[in-house]
Amino acid sequence: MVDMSTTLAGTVLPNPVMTASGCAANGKELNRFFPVTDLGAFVTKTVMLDPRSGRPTPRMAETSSGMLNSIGLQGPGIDAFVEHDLAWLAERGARVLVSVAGNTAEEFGEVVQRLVASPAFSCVVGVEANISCPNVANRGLVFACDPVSSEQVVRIVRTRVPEGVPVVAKLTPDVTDIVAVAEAAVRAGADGLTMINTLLGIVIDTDLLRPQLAGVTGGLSGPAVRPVAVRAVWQVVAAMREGRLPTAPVIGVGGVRTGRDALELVAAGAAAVQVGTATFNDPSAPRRVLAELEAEVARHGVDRFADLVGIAHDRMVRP
Amino acid sequence: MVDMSTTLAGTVLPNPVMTASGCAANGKELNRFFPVTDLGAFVTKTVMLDPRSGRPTPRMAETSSGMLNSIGLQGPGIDAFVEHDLAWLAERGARVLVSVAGNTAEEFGEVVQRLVASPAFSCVVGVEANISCPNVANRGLVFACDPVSSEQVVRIVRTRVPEGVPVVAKLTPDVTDIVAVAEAAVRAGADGLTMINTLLGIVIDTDLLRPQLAGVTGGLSGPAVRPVAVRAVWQVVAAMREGRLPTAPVIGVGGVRTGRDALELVAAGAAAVQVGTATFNDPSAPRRVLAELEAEVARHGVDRFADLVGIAHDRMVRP
Amino acid sequence: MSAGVVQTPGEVVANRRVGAYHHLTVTAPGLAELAHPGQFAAFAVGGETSATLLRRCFSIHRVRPTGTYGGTLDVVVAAHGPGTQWLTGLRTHDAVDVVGPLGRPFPLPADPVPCVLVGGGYGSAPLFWLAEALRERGCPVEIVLGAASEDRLFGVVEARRSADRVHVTTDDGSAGTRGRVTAVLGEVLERTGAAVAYACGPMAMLRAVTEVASAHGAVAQVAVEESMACGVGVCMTCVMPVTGNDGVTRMVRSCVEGPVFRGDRVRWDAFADGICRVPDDAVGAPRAGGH
Amino acid sequence: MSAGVVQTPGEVVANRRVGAYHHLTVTAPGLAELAHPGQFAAFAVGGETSATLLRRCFSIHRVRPTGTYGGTLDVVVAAHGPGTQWLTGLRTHDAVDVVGPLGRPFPLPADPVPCVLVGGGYGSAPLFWLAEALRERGCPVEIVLGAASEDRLFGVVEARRSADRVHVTTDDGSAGTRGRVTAVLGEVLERTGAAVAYACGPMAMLRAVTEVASAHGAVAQVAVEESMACGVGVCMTCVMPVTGNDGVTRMVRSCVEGPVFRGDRVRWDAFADGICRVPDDAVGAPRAGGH
Ligand SMILES: Cc1cc2nc3c(=O)[nH]c(=O)nc-3n(C[C@H](O)[C@H](O)[C@H](O)COP(=O)(O)OP(=O)(O)OC[C@H]3O[C@@H](n4cnc5c(N)ncnc54)[C@H](O)[C@@H]3O)c2cc1C
Ligand SMILES: Cc1cc2nc3c(=O)[nH]c(=O)nc-3n(C[C@H](O)[C@H](O)[C@H](O)COP(=O)(O)OP(=O)(O)OC[C@H]3O[C@@H](n4cnc5c(N)ncnc54)[C@H](O)[C@@H]3O)c2cc1C
Ligand SMILES: Cc1cc2nc3c(=O)[nH]c(=O)nc-3n(C[C@H](O)[C@H](O)[C@H](O)COP(=O)(O)O)c2cc1C
Ligand SMILES: Cc1cc2nc3c(=O)[nH]c(=O)nc-3n(C[C@H](O)[C@H](O)[C@H](O)COP(=O)(O)O)c2cc1C
Ligand code: FES
Ligand code: FES
Repeated sequence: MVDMSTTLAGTVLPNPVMTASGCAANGKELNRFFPVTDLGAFVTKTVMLDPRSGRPTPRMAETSSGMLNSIGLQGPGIDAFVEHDLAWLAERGARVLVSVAGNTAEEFGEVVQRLVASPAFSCVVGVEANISCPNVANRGLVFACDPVSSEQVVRIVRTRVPEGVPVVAKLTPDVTDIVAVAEAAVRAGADGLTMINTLLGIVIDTDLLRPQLAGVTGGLSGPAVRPVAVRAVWQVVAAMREGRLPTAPVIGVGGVRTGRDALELVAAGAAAVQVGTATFNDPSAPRRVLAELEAEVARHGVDRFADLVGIAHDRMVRP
Repeated sequence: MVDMSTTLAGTVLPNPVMTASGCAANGKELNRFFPVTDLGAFVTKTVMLDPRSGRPTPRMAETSSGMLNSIGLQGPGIDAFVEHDLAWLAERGARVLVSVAGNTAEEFGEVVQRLVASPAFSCVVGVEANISCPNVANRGLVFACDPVSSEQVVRIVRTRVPEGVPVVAKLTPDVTDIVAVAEAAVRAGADGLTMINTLLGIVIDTDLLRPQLAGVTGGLSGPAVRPVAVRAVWQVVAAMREGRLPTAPVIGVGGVRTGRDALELVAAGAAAVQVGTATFNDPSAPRRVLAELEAEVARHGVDRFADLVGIAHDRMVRP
Repeated sequence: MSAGVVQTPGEVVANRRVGAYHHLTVTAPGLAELAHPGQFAAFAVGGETSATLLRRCFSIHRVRPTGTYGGTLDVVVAAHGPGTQWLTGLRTHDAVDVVGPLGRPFPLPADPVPCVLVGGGYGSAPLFWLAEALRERGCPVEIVLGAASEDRLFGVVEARRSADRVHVTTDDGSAGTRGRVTAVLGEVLERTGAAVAYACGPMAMLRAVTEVASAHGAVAQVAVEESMACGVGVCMTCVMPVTGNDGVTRMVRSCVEGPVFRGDRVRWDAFADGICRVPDDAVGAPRAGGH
Repeated sequence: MSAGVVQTPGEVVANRRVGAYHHLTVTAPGLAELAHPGQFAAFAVGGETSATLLRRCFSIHRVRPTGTYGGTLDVVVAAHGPGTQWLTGLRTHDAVDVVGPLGRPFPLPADPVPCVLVGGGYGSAPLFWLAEALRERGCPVEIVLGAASEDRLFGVVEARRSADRVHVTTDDGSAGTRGRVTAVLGEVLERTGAAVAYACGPMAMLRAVTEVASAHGAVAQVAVEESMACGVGVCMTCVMPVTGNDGVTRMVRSCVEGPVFRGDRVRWDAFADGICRVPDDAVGAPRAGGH
């Protein structure tokens, strides 16, 4: 028997596989395919302060081994979320990583405050600050594109979340230097980092000769982006190992479809892994990836999943 | 009959399809599959001052709908290049876009100087400055990751290339703001821009639990990255249309496998298109894409290829 | 949400060309028992090395809960892009993963009221099964089938078996009345005194059917076809503006709250130029100056 | 570079299991006429919706320039990753695009000197054809076939037909002599007085064959198997350090300058830990302090 447990900034999870925010709704739908409590944690769709209708449609375009989405953070708002969605997850006994966002740093704080105040907060094993969303106060520039904005958000969120409950910052790969943003987040108090959010992309409808998405740009996800996710995790973990920034656990996400894909992120340094777009291909994907990852760990002859975290840094052949 | 000609900063090419640097060697190999003179231009493998052995192997990893490469700019050096490769292309009557690079801005200038001095220079329809390579003088940071370094290189190259021969700068998508880099290049005298070079990625070998490439990181290319290429072209062309930077022709590259893929880049604003990784799947790909693109132009009922360049900006539905 | 759904590694039992379409029969043990007319199934496409990650959704044409293959599912597929081309190219014994049944079925009337069923192109696929269910409840059923041309009509013969009367229209007049389904629908609703008009087909047709039905005092129940990435309710790509019982418009997921909606609840005014905008009065709509 | 090559939409004529391998025959009109032993062919894999973009390369086992199918090509495939799994799963009449012949063939001796051919695993695939070509020139030929176990030997029967004598080794002793090919090679070279040892198989074997051959005064001609993205010379992924006639080591493309190299020209010292480094004395090698 392999010990699949993993520790995220003090919080022990029975296993390292999670859903990815926005790719699993808030649990009820996937629970028809497998018990969502089987997962290390369930990551909720990013919730904001007020209800949001999201963007016009078409909101998606299929791409080679991936897709573009432009949902526009549609959601019920934090109050309805805690009352209905979080309560449902809590009832079932799920471990929940709640993804939050705001149009401004202050709004992030407000969302977190209401979350923490909710009766269902007990099921929350962490808060994921989705800083890969536009900052209205800064010409709509994505928070995570700028170390200073990233720092501001993380600081507020960290202040409002009770100690002992980890705060992780979710980064975008669309930056020149992801280590700099990671550093800003960690120095501002992030207990961990989730990498990566989607890459900005466009698909042109070659019949209509115009962008396929009503919102023009969308986020690219799926196996197509996996090498970028592995690289982001690798770079940040390498910098931590070299002492260039404080050590913090990394949650890997991007293009995971199989247990081997998950293992790539793990070997690059991820202590946990999220399964996103693959769920659209296979609604059982998060559960299946967990089983496959467990088999991979066993195949490599180690007893504990934790022994494989970051192992590629040690095994790398230095030229 | 469709008029497929395109104009790049004054230079008229019979059609807009090119090879992509590093994906077609220097012509002899592909000429076994189709006459390389059929193409609008032949883009050569990036050449540097001295001969270079490139990186250790493995140098490649297949990824979902793409691949990673870490060739390390292996090549014969500019002198052998002009004597053998460029001469061969000139003899055949190919129109050649020569891709150059240097370890420093000054080295770019030296390479260009020797190129211009060569007897085969007559076949050169443009110089592509591959600024998506490491700048030894700046801690190995890729030139195109920094507007200032980009400007320096383009300025030197532009000075040394005779007037009337366009200089295009090839940009990396691995930046927070590609429009800023594009602007720096154009203001420094670039007559055009090629977008995109590869995205930085890593693949882990899940048997050996270490990076699959000997050089650890590699460049991600192929259909997987096409939405990122289309987005980069769109953003820069949109900024030009809004007058935020001077107008200059854009050459689109990234994930083109079919005429429809090429049309995506064209509709987003590319006046020419390069075919890279798809050539590994189908050595006739550049020629086939030309035929398919021609059929697409005809299908859309326009007489001139040029009428489709950037059309998606006009057809876009504004919400 | 509690409705049963299965994910099953199906096997192709038959793939027959029918006019412009392919009629696929695949094994789907467990699925047949759960399905109702109007629901759909989502097929994975392209096999293990596929670059096409998203499932393709198809109305359930028929189910057979038992038999030689222990439960099968029929769908009618129009070859269009890479996914449907792959599906229509399948051969007997090929494997294809299926998830279903998905979405809400056509609601059946409590009383034996007359019903009119309208199908556009392959949109007729789920109607014959629906017609049988309605007739079992004693509802008189007439069917209107429309398409661009004769080869794009699906199931005229089957329609005659499962309905009291069948009307055919084609845009080019190659079969039946020349014109759209609405060319005959008003007369049929009028004559039958139909209480419900069920429709499945292109959005423009559903909108027109809704208008004609409303004008004749019938309720329209329309099965919509929005672009779907997951089909199971987790991605939010398939939303459209629909007004609830409370009179409030929300962007709802057509894969779980649909695909069947009451026609008069759909905010047709939001659809134009191939785009569906968020109505200003929808819950959470962007306010002036951004969200 | 002037050597002929074709790209042809092949069709599977046969796919037979042979021990641990699959023996594939595909139509390849035009290719057969151009091919020589030691060359290889590159197969596209996964069909139109494939996420596996790169071709897979295989030694040409045999060609038949004419016949019912107007030219066919045989390869022997070990199912390994997604591409070879797809290929070994092909059925008769399935389509598969082929490019070939690629690379340089085994050079044949001008005189009728004795030759020894060494194949490791599926590496024996190109040898029988080579043996026949050698015997046509009057060269006495012996073949050594080695593999991990009996099921991974390929072509023992065929070897007996095409060579004067055949030696078999397996690591586990399940067939022939227990051990590596080098366990018998020295004796064979000695006895036959072979001038050339041709070899195809894993890199470690090629290195060992080169050493044994050198020790016995024979020239080794080895067909290497480097990871290849294009197979046609345009990507520079398949390079390895080889010393030229001028004594200078260069990183050369094994797809166009190989796959057959003189064993004593290959810089085996650069290969370790599954990585091939650039020797310091290679042309353009990184200087201390970076390039
Ligand atoms: C509830 C429902 C029932 C349907 N029933 C049928 C049916 O019975 N017969 C039939 O032929 N078609 C039906 N469709 C449409 C069918 O799903 C699409 O034609 C098909 O998905 C297109 O796939 P493609 O590979 O050909 O095209 P692509 O353009 O390559 O598809 C790319 C992506 O867009 C999605 N997509 C594209 N068009 C549509 C569309 N019209 N609806 C939903 N998703 C789309 C695909 O699922 C895929 O994810 C139905 C769609 C829905 C939503
Ligand atoms: C000249 C030559 C001759 C060969 N002859 C044979 C043969 O006769 N029979 C046989 O079974 N195999 C042969 N191989 C090896 C065969 O090409 C690989 O096993 C195959 O490409 C692996 O594909 P995959 O999908 O199973 O693995 P994957 O690991 O998925 O392949 C991923 C990518 O790496 C490349 N790759 C992986 N392994 C190799 C390898 N060993 N050599 C070259 N490229 C590789 C693939 O081409 C592909 O681009 C030969 C290789 C070369 C270069
Ligand atoms: C349809 C869709 C919606 C998403 N919504 C969110 C979201 O609300 N918040 C967030 O942090 N990430 C969101 N993401 C990004 C994913 O969580 C994930 O970071 C990304 O898709 C890469 O992982 P994948 O390749 O496994 O999908 C969304 C992705 C998709 C495809
Ligand atoms: C094997 C390989 C080698 C490459 N070498 C170069 C190079 O020398 N110079 C350069 O500017 N780009 C190089 N590129 C990048 C391509 O020119 C192109 O920008 C990129 O691959 C995206 O296009 P694609 O998806 O069509 O391949 C290389 C790409 C590959 C795959
Ligand atoms: S298709 Fe994913 S939520 Fe409806
Ligand atoms: S495999 Fe591309 S150059 Fe040899």
